[in-house]
Amino acid sequence: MPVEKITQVSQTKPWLGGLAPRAGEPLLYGLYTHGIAGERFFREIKDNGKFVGTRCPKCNLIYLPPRIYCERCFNGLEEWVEIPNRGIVYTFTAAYVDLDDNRLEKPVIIALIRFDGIHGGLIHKLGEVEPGKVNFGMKVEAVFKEKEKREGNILDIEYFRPI
Amino acid sequence: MGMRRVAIVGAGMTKFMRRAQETGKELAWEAAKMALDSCGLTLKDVDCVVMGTAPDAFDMIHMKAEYLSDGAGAWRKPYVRGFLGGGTGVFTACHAWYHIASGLFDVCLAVAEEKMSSCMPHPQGAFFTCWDQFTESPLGTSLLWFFAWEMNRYMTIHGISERDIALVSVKNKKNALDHPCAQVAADITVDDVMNSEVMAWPVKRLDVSPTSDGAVALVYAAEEVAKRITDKPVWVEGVGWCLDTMYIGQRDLYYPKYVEYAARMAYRMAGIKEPDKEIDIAEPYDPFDYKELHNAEGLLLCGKGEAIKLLLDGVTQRTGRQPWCPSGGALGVGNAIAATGLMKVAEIFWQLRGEAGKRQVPGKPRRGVAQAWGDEMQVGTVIVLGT
Amino acid sequence: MRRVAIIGVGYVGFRSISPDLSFKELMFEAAVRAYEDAGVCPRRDIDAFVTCEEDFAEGRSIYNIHTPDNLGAVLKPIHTLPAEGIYGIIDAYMLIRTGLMDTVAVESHSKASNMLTPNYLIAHAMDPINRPLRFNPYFIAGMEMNRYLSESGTTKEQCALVTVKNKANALLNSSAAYADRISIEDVLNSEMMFYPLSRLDISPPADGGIVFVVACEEKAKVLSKKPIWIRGVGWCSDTPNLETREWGEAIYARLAGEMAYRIAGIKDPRKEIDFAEVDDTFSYKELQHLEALKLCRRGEAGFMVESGATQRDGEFPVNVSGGSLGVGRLEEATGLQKVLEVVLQLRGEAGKRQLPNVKVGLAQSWRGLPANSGAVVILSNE
Amino acid sequence: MSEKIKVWPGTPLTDEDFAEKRILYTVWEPNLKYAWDTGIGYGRYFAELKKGKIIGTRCNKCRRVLLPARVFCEWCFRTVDEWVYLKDTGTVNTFSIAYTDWKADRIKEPQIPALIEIDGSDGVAIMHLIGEVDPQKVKIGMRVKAVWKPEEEREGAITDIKYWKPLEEE
Repeated sequence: MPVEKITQVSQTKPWLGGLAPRAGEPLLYGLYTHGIAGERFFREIKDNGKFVGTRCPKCNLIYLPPRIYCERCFNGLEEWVEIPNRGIVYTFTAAYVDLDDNRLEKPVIIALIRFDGIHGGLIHKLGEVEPGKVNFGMKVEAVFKEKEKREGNILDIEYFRPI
Repeated sequence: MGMRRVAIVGAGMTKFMRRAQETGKELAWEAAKMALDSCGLTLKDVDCVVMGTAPDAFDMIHMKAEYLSDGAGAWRKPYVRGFLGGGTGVFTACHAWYHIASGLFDVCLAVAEEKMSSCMPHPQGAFFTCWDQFTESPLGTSLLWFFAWEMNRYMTIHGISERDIALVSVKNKKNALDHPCAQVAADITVDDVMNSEVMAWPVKRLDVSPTSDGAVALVYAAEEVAKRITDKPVWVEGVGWCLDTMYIGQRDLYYPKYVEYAARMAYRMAGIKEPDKEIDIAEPYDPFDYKELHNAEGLLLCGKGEAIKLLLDGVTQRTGRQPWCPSGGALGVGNAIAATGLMKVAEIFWQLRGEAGKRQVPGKPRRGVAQAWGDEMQVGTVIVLGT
Repeated sequence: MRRVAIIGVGYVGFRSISPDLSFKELMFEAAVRAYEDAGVCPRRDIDAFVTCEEDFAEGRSIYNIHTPDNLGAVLKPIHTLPAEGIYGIIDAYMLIRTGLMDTVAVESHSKASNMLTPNYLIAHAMDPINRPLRFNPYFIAGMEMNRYLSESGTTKEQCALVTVKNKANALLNSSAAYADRISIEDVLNSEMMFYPLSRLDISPPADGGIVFVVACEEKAKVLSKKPIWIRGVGWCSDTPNLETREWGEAIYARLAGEMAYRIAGIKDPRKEIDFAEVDDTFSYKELQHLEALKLCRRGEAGFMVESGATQRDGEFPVNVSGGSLGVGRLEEATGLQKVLEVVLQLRGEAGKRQLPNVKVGLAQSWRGLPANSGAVVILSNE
Repeated sequence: MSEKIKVWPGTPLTDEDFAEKRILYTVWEPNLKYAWDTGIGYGRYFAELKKGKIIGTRCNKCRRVLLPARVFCEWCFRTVDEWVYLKDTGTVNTFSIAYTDWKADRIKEPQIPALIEIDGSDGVAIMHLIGEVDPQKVKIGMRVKAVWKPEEEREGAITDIKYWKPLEEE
């Protein structure tokens, strides 16, 4: 006679867990270096408020964020190029919920900013603009945090705003 | 029916490091680029890419193969990740083999990457998320328990001493002195191992390989292509993998039956009847020193409980009749899980081509086996290479 | 090279939750059904096993620890692909073509209901440099939909029609968790989530398990009355980087499709293929994928759904099963649900939703957010 | 080729690089939470632990006891035939004396994790801890008995057994 199934809801049981073996113990977390290219990229933002990319001479592409390799031809990239902090909105969305699924009173406008002659771009939010006013190709510029407050990560850019 | 012949034609690797500055992508690129350069190929020549990388909990990136793909050279190519826990590295070598043997592709790039240092507070913490969440992890189960249990059982059944086992660590760390990528190469003594801090008896600090960041890559080619690329192709003669039940209490840990099954599968394909005689060099997986012996027995390189004798007789030294871990293994080079598995395959590749530099074993070896182990004392993955 | 066929299917689900079964029991039940369907004993007849799971989705690292027992694979070759289910079918196909294996089982399942913080799961897949922004990761779908609509001229109404169609198709699929008869207005009026993506443009999660038995020609002919042949396979990863990817076009699907068509010898997919199950994780994805797979021209998919061509009784039925929008999205098993539908249709076992006279079907999957890769398989009953 | 490479790639960092802020990095707390369905086998196993009993299942084909209890036999690949109660005594199959915890930190009192073959199961072991004993006196083959939490503190978990202590055979 085979063992039978659960036939009563009261017999079901969820077993709770997460990234620690027991409640009260420290959780696992991630510590990520920015990498060889990322280190220089964020240093330039932190120290000089500038964007830099790397150029692949073979494919004639300038990568932003910079890479130490070209994803297309796989050559190592060593030529660093300064990139102006003005770009255009390539695509965008208005997020009405946050990471915790809370409904936002005012949506956050998120965009991929691309730059003239540059391969790639930056994902960030747009500021100083109403959701209905954003369009494809809109010219925007980066607003950096004050220099003392910069920590060398993507939040050193506060947002992009229309020019 | 004859199978399509597949060769390894190029290899590359990064240093193995406690903590690398490179991102996982960058590590993968460094190894992959070097492998392609070593055989004069470019990314254009590559038809498909396979990735080997152990749990996402190390790199702390969900779906990490996706994240790593451009670094591995997968841009707009068929790309897939195979996974067998600690056995992943050698499985990746098998995975690449069947991509080509299937007839779908002619050139395949196999990349194994691990960036364990991303996992905080300690990479070892990742392991408690592996065990059964209902009956095992709630005990606060640590990775070392498993190895200690297995080592204890293995020593007790065969009457082997901790001291004798320590010689594996001494041998491998010494072999690693000649490896340019080694993380913990050292000239140490058995006493050093015995006197190192006890972590989970019988496991001591120097019985254990270190956690690592690193990447390794191999280039595979079908026979027609391989012969055009190189005069020294190294053929994949046999592959095997096998997984035992997860219920650790349901089996006896003193012998890795799953490694034996995987080895038999690979030997059958390679036509090997007497592995102890027909194999010139071996890279059994050595995350812990006793594990080299344990795995070598599973590989049928000797009888059960006899590996220790070969070690003590010097047979497994680099100059011995059948060197084990001439690379320095996980104990010496470092244990970047999947990358270490593929490093072992790369080592056999270099040794068979006579390109292992100061590590070169004498006597022109012509057949070697690499093996990895994994999961909850469950996985055996094996590859046999020959010239 | 050897021909390869699917000779057995088994599945459990698909429901929004499944508290009566542990993930192991779920896998076991699906496997038992598949082996029964194929008439094989896994301990004796199956040479290798492939499972498709992601560690963090399951909440267990090195997930393959937990797999062999549930499939009859103990002390046998079994490996895991942290990839989408169709990759598993492809791996089995390759293993059999080498001549090393004759019969391979492929498994994937979803216990999406057990994952309590799904947004964080996807956030954990993002490139670490972008994580400090703490965006809800579905923003990627919003940005992609926006760009796709603008590049292709497709409208939000056309996307809404996809949801309407798929949920209605699901009414005839007793295994679908989210069947419903709704209107375009219902979709358009549902809450705006990530402009232009509304709540009903997003497929909801579901639990379930799916197992296939795949075999070489000699075995398939002995074991199965209705082997379903794998005519072509393709898979591709485009750049994973949000910054450098194309946002308007699903290049991964185009290249995967081209590879599968080449292997299958298909020149004109729309004519030579009778129906398709394509990824519809988001409503616009179905349209984007139809274009990428050359089942219509660029910018035409919206009109295709508007004209009724992709309806069950249309000229080229798409997602007759109900797709992810109607069945529920099954994590890594999503693609296998699509293969399942193609197999059932080609066998003539699709019940009330059976399509008449179908011979060749296509199943396609996308890896899900934030990935930029996917796979295609083309099946035929002759 | 191995010998031809002069510089092998890789940029190792030290702890000082982080302490002295020579290196930039991101920290991320994943916030991944789960509620796994225990299902039939473990569901009953836990319910019985709460009552102070250890239950397994038996497969009449291979005549094995399966522990922890589960509803199908992985060896025969069939549903099991019956539930079987087992004793809360057993024999140490193997053990360790652990001085570090799961995240590799030193701990003050060593733990003695062991695989314990449960009486009545023909040698099937479960994973647990040994207590009330001098670590140096633990041996493979030692007989042990479960020490249960008081009934009101049990919650239907493997930790309802506090640990196993040496058994004085009558």
